[in-house]
Amino acid sequence: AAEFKMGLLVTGSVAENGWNRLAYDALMTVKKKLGAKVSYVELQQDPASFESAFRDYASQGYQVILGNGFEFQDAAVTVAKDYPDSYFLISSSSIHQGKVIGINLDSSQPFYLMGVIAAKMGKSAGLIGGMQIPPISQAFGGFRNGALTTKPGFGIGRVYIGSFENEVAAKEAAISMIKQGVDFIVPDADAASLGVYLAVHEAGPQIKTFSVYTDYSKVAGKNILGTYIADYGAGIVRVVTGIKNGTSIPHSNVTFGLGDPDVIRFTYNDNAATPVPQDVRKYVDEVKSKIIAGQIKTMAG
Amino acid sequence: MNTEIFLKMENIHKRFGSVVASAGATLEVAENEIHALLGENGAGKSVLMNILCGVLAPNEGSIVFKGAPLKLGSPREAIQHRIGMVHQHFMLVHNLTVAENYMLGQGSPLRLIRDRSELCDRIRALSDRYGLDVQPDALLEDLSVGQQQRVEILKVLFQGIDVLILDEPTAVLTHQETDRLLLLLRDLVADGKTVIFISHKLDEVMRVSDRVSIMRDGRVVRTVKTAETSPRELARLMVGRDVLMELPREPVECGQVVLSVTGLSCNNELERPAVRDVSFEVRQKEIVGIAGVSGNGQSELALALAGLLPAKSGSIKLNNKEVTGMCSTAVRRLPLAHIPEDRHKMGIVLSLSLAENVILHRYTDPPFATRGLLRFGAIAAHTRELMRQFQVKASHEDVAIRNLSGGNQQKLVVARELARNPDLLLINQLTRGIDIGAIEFVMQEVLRQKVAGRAILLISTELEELLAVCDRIFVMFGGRLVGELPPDRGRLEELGLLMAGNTAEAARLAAATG
Amino acid sequence: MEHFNLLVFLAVTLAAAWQTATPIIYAAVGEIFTERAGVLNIGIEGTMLIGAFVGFATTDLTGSLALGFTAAIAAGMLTGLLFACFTVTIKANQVVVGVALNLLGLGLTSFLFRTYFVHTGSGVPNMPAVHIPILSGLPFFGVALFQQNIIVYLSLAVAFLARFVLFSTSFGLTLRATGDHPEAVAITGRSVVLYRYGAIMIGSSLAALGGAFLTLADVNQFVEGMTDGRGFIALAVVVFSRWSPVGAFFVSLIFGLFYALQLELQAQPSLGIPYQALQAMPYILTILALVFVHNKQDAPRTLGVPYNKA
Amino acid sequence: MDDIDIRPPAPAKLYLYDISTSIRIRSLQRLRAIGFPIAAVLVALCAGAALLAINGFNALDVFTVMIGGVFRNIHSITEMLLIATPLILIGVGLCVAFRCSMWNIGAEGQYYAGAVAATFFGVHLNGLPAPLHIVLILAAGSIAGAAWAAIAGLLKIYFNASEIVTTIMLNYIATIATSYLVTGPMMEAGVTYPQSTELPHALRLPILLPHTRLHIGILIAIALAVIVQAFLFRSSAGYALRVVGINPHAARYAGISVRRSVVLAISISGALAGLAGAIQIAGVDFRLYQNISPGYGFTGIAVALLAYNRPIGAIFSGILFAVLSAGSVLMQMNSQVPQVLVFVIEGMVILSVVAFGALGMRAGRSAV
Ligand SMILES: Nc1ncnc2c1ncn2[C@@H]1O[C@H](COP(=O)(O)OP(=O)(O)OP(=O)(O)O)[C@@H](O)[C@H]1O
Ligand SMILES: Nc1ncnc2c1ncn2[C@@H]1O[C@H](COP(=O)(O)OP(=O)(O)OP(=O)(O)O)[C@@H](O)[C@H]1O
Ligand SMILES: [Mg+2]
Ligand SMILES: [Mg+2]
Repeated sequence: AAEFKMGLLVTGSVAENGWNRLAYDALMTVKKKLGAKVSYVELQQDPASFESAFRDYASQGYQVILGNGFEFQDAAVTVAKDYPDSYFLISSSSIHQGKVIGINLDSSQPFYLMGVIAAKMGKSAGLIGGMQIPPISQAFGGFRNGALTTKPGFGIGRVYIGSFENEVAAKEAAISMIKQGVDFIVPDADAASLGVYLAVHEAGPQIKTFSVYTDYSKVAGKNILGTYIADYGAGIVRVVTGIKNGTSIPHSNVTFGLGDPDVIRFTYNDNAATPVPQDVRKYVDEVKSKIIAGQIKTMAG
Repeated sequence: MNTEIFLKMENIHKRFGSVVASAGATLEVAENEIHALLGENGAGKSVLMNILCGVLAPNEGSIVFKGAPLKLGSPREAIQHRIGMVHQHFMLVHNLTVAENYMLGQGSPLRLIRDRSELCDRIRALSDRYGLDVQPDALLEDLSVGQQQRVEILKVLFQGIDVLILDEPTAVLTHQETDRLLLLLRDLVADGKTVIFISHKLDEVMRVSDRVSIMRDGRVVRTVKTAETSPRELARLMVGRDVLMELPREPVECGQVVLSVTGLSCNNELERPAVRDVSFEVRQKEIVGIAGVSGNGQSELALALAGLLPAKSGSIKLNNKEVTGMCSTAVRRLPLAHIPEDRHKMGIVLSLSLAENVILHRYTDPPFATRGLLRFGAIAAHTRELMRQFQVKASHEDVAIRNLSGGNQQKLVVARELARNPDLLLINQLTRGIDIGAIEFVMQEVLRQKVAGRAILLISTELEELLAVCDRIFVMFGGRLVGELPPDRGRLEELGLLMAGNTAEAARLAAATG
Repeated sequence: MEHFNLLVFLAVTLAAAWQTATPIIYAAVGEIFTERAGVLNIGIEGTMLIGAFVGFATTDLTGSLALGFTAAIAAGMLTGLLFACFTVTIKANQVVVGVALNLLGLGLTSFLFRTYFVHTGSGVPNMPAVHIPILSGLPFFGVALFQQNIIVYLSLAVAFLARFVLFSTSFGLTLRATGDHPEAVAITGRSVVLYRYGAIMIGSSLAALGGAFLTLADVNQFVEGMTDGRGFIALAVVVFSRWSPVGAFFVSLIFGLFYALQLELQAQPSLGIPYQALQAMPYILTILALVFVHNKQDAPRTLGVPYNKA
Repeated sequence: MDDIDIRPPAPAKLYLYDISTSIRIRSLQRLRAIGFPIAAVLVALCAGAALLAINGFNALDVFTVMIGGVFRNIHSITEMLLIATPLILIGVGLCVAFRCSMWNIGAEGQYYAGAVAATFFGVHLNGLPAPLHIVLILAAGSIAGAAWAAIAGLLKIYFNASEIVTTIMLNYIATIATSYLVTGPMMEAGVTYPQSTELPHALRLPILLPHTRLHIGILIAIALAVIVQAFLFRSSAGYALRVVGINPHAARYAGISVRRSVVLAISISGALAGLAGAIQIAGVDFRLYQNISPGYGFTGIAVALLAYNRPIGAIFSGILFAVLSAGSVLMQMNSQVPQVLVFVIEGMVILSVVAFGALGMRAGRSAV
């Protein structure tokens, strides 16, 4: 049989912690687990170049190409017509059109849990986003819903720094929120998130946060109450294995949520200065099972 | 006077590329005298003095100073030998104070300049001693030109020099300031210093100097004792080159008035009055000259007439139509051609081709442009025609004009402007920097234009040029027209005196001869 | 309670402003040296990136912040040397060389970062804040102004030191004269070329230091293109401050203030201003600054003009 | 006066510039026009190769992959031409600004302005016949780009604000404004992606080669390069711009309005950058995103400089940079060399262009 090959397109650099890193790690997991030949390319923020990059991989016989971001979907749909043998996976896209399949991490679910915890334990919360794009506004929506369901009127501030790279701005935003009395701060800003953890760490253990997507406990171990780890690799491996073996081809777009514990995990950090108390944990567990059961719509409203 | 030679520059040669600025000049200066240096523009006075103060190195020649040969590598070394110079263009930094200007380049770079009070005191003391009225804390840019001049002089004195060289120090001064300066020079000599003084103004030279050397074409042609000469003789020595081309001149009747200027005043770029209440007329078939030493407002007058400098008051009429206050874009449409003073700055665009330079004013006019597009055929044909008529030596009309010699550049400018068929031809420095063959040629061409019916205003610092072609000559001094003369070679001295601002002496002379 | 909030708000904003302004202060003070000597270096954006990267890489390798800063400054000097070669010796157009330098800075740092740091993803140790005794204990403003890291404090010192060097030493005097009337400097026997080289290298090394501040003292990571226009804002700061280092310090602070303010304002959801409008504020302010300070008088007279020896 | 030395008039100088020198000058000019850019690119590529080698890559392999990949088939060539299109347009526009000594660093922002206007008129205007509508879109893009650039021109002539700083600030403002528009007023209805509604199919630029994306934009770019070349060197207005750029004193003397020329020059360059943005929307992207340019506006500067500010030369330098840019993606796919290397090569190209220019000026003092 022909060698199994998977390609990855990202905009920006995989060197920085965050969104592209997640996809890069997933690619490496596929390489390790499935023995695939893999390649990736860091494109510039230029929609015009997406189509030719897809085409370059597809024409070289890559069976699976992952475009890391909704902005890749248009180009994938166009190229898919010419290359019926390749699958095009698109991160955070609701698309399902032939072999173009959207893959989503439903971050609003873990963020909903964080919102619940924040509302139970804190005075007010601040959210710091990179840019106003769907995965981020959905996650923030989940947080808001979780917090407000638990404690109506709970104060939540939101800042977009306008970049996924500007750690300095993220840090400034966090500091200014802290000084204004916010005691829970959660970032979703890719590489720039680091700035938030630095600010939280410098501010002291009374400020609380959650580690999002990757483990930041090395930076702010005392402040992080819980960690939301997204093992995108596990999810991708699952989908790609299905495609490779022809066993399970997704027939709609794929969304990973709390119901996929191999992909999305939310764990507590017991080394925090003020760990989440047991009664809260119990309540959160209940909420979690309701989310998995579909009784709570984290994104509603 | 000492028998030992105090200062002697011998057989000095200095070349800049193909330009010979100094061609074996020999100058002897005695101790404790005021030695004046006279000569036309470009005679090589500044270059010779720059060599003496270490700014330029000569290609050949030697200097003997106080009995020993002097080799200078830099102005600093000259200062160490107690020779200092006040340059024609001030070497002062405008955003520093006087004291800071004096400190410039002195001592180690690491030195602090915090404690200035001692320095300021010394400056004040020296200033008081010569009555210079220099305030050490004043910012240079707040000072008038006259004040800056004194600052420059004091700066050199402050460095403790024995030989003071002044390059046209009075060119920018008012009468009163000039008087003060001349008194100062005498004071300095009384203090045991030696002064070399470059000037174009004869009366100053007569009043202040002990001896005078006259330079021409890079050589010193004569040194005389001031007491044994007269302004008339000096004027003759300066301008009396008898290599004149007698251009054939048929007498022609003047036509109607083309240009009429009344009460025109305007400021220069630094917003200082430059042209004061100037009135004159130029008629068809007439060449009116304006003579004067540069810096007396001629440049500003030309710019104002060409619409490139706003008039402060007065009026300019062209063909009886008021043109004062027109912007330069509108002036382009007037029947006026202008040969500017500085061809590199204004008259040509060095990196464009000859052909492109020829259409500088007429780039939108037929036949050179139709419907907004340039017609290269017509332009090239026209350029070639001009090149042929004016014997412009260039291989092709498409080469960049930068590749031409200055004379050929000027010929092209003249050709271009004449070809515009203007009613009024405004010329500022017709022959500057061009060789004799070219001079003769363009002058003849200007005469032909006159016969053809144009009104011509010729501004020049070269008397020869004016005498050769003009019908009437005005002399400009200090922004005013101070006299009008016929182009009579017999009245050369009078002309020289007027140019030097010596109106009284000139009037006496006029009365005597007239 | 109201008062309390307002004071906290002020103090916090001020602290953030200073922190944000710091790299701009270094770059602007450096550029003042360069421009005072008659050279316009628009390549400081690229130079800052080089400083940020070299500082980061060195500290990542050696673990030493001091070495990181030293290497960044050295890299800045080398960059300045390159710029000076082209603009002073070859006498090339300063704007064009500056554009090239910005491209090189962005390209080189991104290239090397992707080549060598793609698999590490780790940060470097961060510079600790220094709490100034007594003062840091002051209510409100103690936290704001006296609990910053050393590089932030140094920015004030550098501004005053620059003023001292420029206006109180013979070196500074000659440097300023070089930008105004190079011939006047040349006749005193000092080398205009040498002074311009020196001024450019001082400017570039300060810009690089400002860049290194971003990676070593603000956040502990290098991010491609992380200077994000700070170098260009510094250029405007120089004009606005009328080429005065201490002025540049305060003008930068105003920029920092606006920057901090836009983040503060975003966090107030009730305002309903699109966050992009707030983000654009510093850039609009820069343009306004140039409009309001439009007199050419203060600019060094030979700014941008190559010096030709007679 | 017998003691005045009277010398005969010096003979008229013999001029050096005869026919043979003319040939020499012209061949020197030709050498400079073609030889210098080629040499500059070679120097820059060598520097890139050195950088690769130092960092452990096989430079020869990398360049083979890069160049070979771009020209491996008709498809890859058309993809390269798609990148060349905006580069040529922007480069051609910058030739005009630079010829007039306006340092427009803001083509990036003007490109965004053009793209926004094009999208707006493409999406929100209905009922026009398609060809007319397309023309309108492109015109809107050009006008928006010109207007965005004119801001800097006007600030320059009225407030003496450095166009270098203002154009850069306008870049930031344009990208931030675009980000606002696609997340707010211009966001596609019904979905949550920060992108605008898609342009109707009828409004897409006609395709040149079936089964490729190559649209008529490249022809527009080439045609405009020729037109702008003619404008600069064959029209009265272009002549006036060049005179202003070389010698503003002479321009004033010639009765050319320096202020008007300055604004005109930067507006033309803005119009072309805006047109590039509009063509990109109508030809490739079909909708607006937050980020639509990989720095075309900055690469365009290198395109213009490498062409020594000659619009027709910009066709070739635009293609060269497109090859580098397209090749750099292949280079990363196949050799895992970070594609940002292109920026390094661009910077090196500019520096060597400058160095060769200076050397040329010294070798023979004729026009560049
Ligand atoms: N740096 C230079 N490069 C080239 N030519 C020069 C230079 N300096 C002077 N010259 C030329 O040398 C000649 C003598 O110039 P110089 O300045 O000595 O004249 P001058 O007698 O001082 O005239 P003026 O009365 O106008 O000041 C002139 O032809 C001038 O153009
Ligand atoms: N600023 C300049 N830029 C470029 N070339 C110049 C410049 N100034 C002079 N040249 C050229 O340098 C060469 C030598 O100049 P030179 O001064 O000998 O000519 P010139 O004395 O003005 O001409 P002529 O022979 O008519 O006296 C000429 O080709 C001249 O055109
Ligand atoms: Mg002189
Ligand atoms: Mg000559």
